[in-house]
Parts: sequence; C-alpha cells; structure tokens
Amino acid sequence: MSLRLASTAVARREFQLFARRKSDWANPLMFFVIVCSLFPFAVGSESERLRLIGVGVIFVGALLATLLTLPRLFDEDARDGSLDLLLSSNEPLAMLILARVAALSFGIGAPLILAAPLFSFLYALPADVALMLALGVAIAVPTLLLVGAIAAALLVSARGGAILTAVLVLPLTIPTLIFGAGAALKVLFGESPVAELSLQAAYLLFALALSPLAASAALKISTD
Amino acid sequence: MIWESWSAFWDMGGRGFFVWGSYGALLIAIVAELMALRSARKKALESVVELKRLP
Amino acid sequence: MARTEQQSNDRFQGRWFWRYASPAAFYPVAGRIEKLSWALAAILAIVGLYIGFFRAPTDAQQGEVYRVIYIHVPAAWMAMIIYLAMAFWAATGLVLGTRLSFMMSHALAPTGAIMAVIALWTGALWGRPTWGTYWVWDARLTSTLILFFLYVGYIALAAAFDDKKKGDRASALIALVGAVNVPIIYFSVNWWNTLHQGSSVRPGSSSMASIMLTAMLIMTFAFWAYCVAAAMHRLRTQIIEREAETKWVKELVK
Amino acid sequence: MTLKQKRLALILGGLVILAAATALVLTALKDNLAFFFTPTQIKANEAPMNRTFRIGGMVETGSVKRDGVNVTFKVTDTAQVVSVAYTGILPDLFREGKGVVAQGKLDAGGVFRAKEVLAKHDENYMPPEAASAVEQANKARAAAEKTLKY
Repeated sequence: MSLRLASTAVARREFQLFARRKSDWANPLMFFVIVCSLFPFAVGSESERLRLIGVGVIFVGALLATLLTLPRLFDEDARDGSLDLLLSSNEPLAMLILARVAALSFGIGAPLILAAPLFSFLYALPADVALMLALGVAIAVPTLLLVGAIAAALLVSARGGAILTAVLVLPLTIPTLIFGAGAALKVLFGESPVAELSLQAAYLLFALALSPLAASAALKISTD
Repeated sequence: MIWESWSAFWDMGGRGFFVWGSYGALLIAIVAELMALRSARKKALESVVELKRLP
Repeated sequence: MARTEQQSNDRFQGRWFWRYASPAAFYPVAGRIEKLSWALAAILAIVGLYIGFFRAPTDAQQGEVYRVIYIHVPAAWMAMIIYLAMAFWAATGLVLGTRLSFMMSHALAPTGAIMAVIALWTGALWGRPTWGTYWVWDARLTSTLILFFLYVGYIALAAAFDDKKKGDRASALIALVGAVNVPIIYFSVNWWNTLHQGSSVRPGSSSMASIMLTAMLIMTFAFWAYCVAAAMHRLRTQIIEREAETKWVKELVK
Repeated sequence: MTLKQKRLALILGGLVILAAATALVLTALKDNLAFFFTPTQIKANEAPMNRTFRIGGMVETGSVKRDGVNVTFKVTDTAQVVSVAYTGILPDLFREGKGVVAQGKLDAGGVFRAKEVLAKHDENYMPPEAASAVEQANKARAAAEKTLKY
C-alpha cells in the first residue's frame, strides 16, 4: 500500500464516522454554543461591554470545545483494537496521525468556524472582526488538535485522562490564543492584524512539522 | 548595624508584612519540602524492610 | 525501540560516566553530593542573609521592601534552570535509555515547582507596595505561572502510570515538548503584554549597588545548593524504591 | 516508495514547513520592527500616519499640563520635541524629566494621541527604548557640533 493510500484511507474512515455519528461534531458545537450564550447573562447585555469581551469569549469557547474532543483521537481505537492495527501497519505513524488530525479538524472545525461569526454578531462585533475571528478559529482548531494529539497519545492508557490532557495542553495553547484573539482585537481597533495572523500561522506550521513526530513517539510509549 | 533597633528591623520601614510574608512563605515551603522528603524516604525504607521480611 | 540498560552498558563499556549511570553506583555519590550541598546551602544562606539584611543599605527607590529580591530573583532563576535541567535529563533518558536519567528528572520536578510558587508568591508581595498591585499580567509573571503549569503537568503525568517505565518515558516526552515550547510561550506572552497591558511600570532592575548584588549572588548560590541537595535526596529515595528488590538495597537496610 | 524513502520525504516535508514557519515569523517581526520611533524620527516624517506606534524619550520638564483626565506633555530626545495628548490616569511614577514610552497615533496636527503611557521611575534606568533614543540624539548632536567646529 502506498503512503498516500494508507493516510487517505484513515481520513476517509474518519469522515464516514462523522457522517454516521452526529454527536462527534455536534457535541463540540453544542458546548461552544452554550459557553457563548451564557456569558452575556453573567456580564450584562450592554453592547459596549459585550464587544470588549466578545473576541475572548468566542476564542476560548472554540478552544475548549476542541479540547473536549481530544480523547476521541485515540481512545476508541485503543478500545476496539484498531489502534494496534495502525501501529503494526507498515506506514510512518506520523503520517497516519496527521491524516486523522486533518479529518478531525474539518469535522469539528467547520461547524465552529461557521458558528464563530454568528456569535460575533450577538456580541455586537462588526463584520470584519467576525471574519477575522472565523479565520483565527480556523487556524486555532488544527493547531490545538496537533499539540493535543501528543497529550492524547500519551494518555491512551493512563488514569484520569481527560483533566490531565487539559493540564498538559493548556500551556501549549497559549501562543495560538494570544495571536488569534490578538488579530481579531487588532481589527476591532482598526489596526492591521497581519503580524498576529502570520505568527499564529507560524505556530500552526511549527506544530504541523513537529507534533506528528512527538505524537507518534508518544503513542509508541503508551502502547508499549 | 544599619538598624536603629530590633523593632525597626522587624518593621522594615513599614513594609514588614511584605518582606516577612515573603521570607515566611519561603520558610514554610522549605520546611514542607523537607518533611515531604523525609516521609518519602521513611516510606521507601519501610517497604524495603517489608520486602526483607518476606522469604 | 528502547535499548535496555544492560545493552547500553555493554556498548559504552569503559567510559567513566557509564559506571555512574547505574543507580547502585551513583547512590553513595549522590549521598556525598547531598551532604556537601546541605552544608553549602546553610552557610551561604546565613552569609547572604547577613549581608542582605545587615550590611546592604536601603534602596533609594523602593525602600526596605526591595530585600525581597534576595529570595525572589534566585527562586525565579531556579524555576527556569531546573526546568532546563529536567528536560536535559529527560532527553538523556530517552536517547540513552538510562534509568538514572529519568529518576533525576523526577527528582528535580517538585523542587522546580516549589521554586516557581515561591517566585510567584514573593513577586506578588513585592509588587503590592512597588507597583500598587499583587498581580499584573506582566510578561515575566505570566511566563512563570505557565512554567508552574508545565511542572504540574509533568508531575501529574509521571504519576498517572502504574507502569513506572511507561511513566518515565511519557513524562520525559512531555518535558521535552514543554522545553521546545517555553521560548515560544515566552515570546508570545511578551508580545501580548506589550500590546494589551494598560499603564503600568514594568519590573526591571536598575544598576544595582554592588553590595546588594553580592548578597543576591550569594543567595543565588545558596538556592542552587539547596535545590541540588533536595534533588539528590529525592533521587536516593527513588533509587531505594525502585531497587528495593536488589541485594544491595536490602543490605543497606539493617 | 520504500519505507526509507517515505521517511525521507516526511523529514524533507517537515523541514520545508519549518522553513515556512520561520519565514512567517520574520515577516511578522519586520512588520513591527519599526514599532518604536524617536521624536527626531517623527520630525523627519519617518513615522507612519494612521497607524499605531510607540514613541520614546524623556518627559520635558515643565511641559505637563493637566485638565481633569486630559493630559498633555512633551516628549524629547534632547534634539527634538513632540507634543503628546493623553486621556486617562497616568502611572504613579510618571514624572517630568524621566523616561517615558507612549503608544498611540499621530494626528494631522502633529500631536501624538497616546492610548497608553508607560513610565519608569528610576533615576539611572529608563526603558531600554527611551535610553537608546536619548543616546542616539546625543550622538546626533555631538556629530552636529563636530561639523560646526570644522
């Protein structure tokens, strides 16, 4: 089997799963909707105030929603045995992990990217900020899944996985959070977001290059 | 001696709370760590003794 | 593929450092280092505090409260240095497969976390009179907080595995991932801070009078010695725990 | 492709991606490299209009005028002077004759509208930016004096 076939097979299986089980992409979306709807009740409904916190709330909501799906990366496969199949396959593990993360990014990311601009209108943000937020979330979701894959791979067989995954991933999400939200804030203040945007993209590329390697090493360690 | 009296020393120019709060926290942390080190060592040695008692 | 220690020992036989890569051989060495370090830490701390409190004058700008830096700055340095040392031993363990390296990482982590807490706590107490607030989202404070989270993650991960070997390698990997990310996080936080933080004065030491600097350097060495001693103690405990089945440990316990 | 070739392709791909990441960081840094301007540069029209940037120097003695929360003061690098207008509470340690860094935009009248003012209290210490601004201005003045002499 060629390299391409193996990873596309992984990706295709992932998409079939998404089509069959709505909860896979609907749950993170629901979580995101709940977080974003709750905040105005806590801080008040003046549009000036909402505008100031809106970018942050939407961004953090998207990050947490993505974090919620991390256990899905490897846990089920470990339980039904298909993980062993992946590990024993003749393919570079990094490539297979990459295929899976890419599929998951689309599956989870697309609903979030569509929902983010909608919520930015509820937070009285102008249209250009809404677009920038969608772009920022589009970069942040795969970044978070990539760095999260390392933690998820390490904790496949460990106790207390969910909360520990969050502790491990939290420090690694800070750059994408700072630059992603920073770009939207820059647009809100009428300034150029180019620098923030390119730094956020750089962090994504950095994660893209290194984290499949780290995640495959992690998977080998935890399933040893 | 740069301090006029011991009470001046403890007062730290009116900032005693902040200075001694910092040093006190350091002291507590060190004592806590030393106690943790000690109890961990004790536990490890006890488990070795336990192992020895078994044939 | 993990090399067993026996194989690596064979491969590198004859090199002096491999003799001490064995826990049994390093145990007495660690004991000697530990004793020496406790003594050094005590002596240096006494000298440093004496100079810092009874020889160094009041700072013209900050008043007496500046004396917090004698512990604040060394603690902040140690929090960073210990993380680097931890990542170094983690990498050594992953590459060479030496058990002692992993134990060294584990021995360093709790002390590093404590140093980060002390740096944050004393920083807050110093900040209140100096800046007018216990906490600002300043770049340095924020990075130290994140460093503390990295320590917590490492410690929690190492404890999450029943299989010690797995825990060793898993936590070593996360230490390395953290070490690669520390400069990026530091850069991001710096960037973020310069853009969003409201009016405030940033911390920064001015040209420091030499006697204050002397006291601070002595205290820094005292912290070094303390951290080495604590790590060595913890290392010895781990060796006892992990080698409990061996003859030499059983002989150790009378 | 053999496994070895695949690995090689992966490594090469990774390196290309890392190079792209570096390039992005460099562009971002270049975009903000001219983040800080001295009064001399501003008078020479080197600073951007319609964009936020930072200005650094010393608060000119006797130039601070307060009107409620509106404050105006002058920032100098000893060679040139720029007027700064700021609305809000100044940091406690903002003093005349001391180093200051302000962030904001230049308006059409050449007045710097600051959104944020950072101060530094120490006699010997200025924010590095302000210190280098004063140093540069001193150099420029020394050079000017030199040319005058000959």
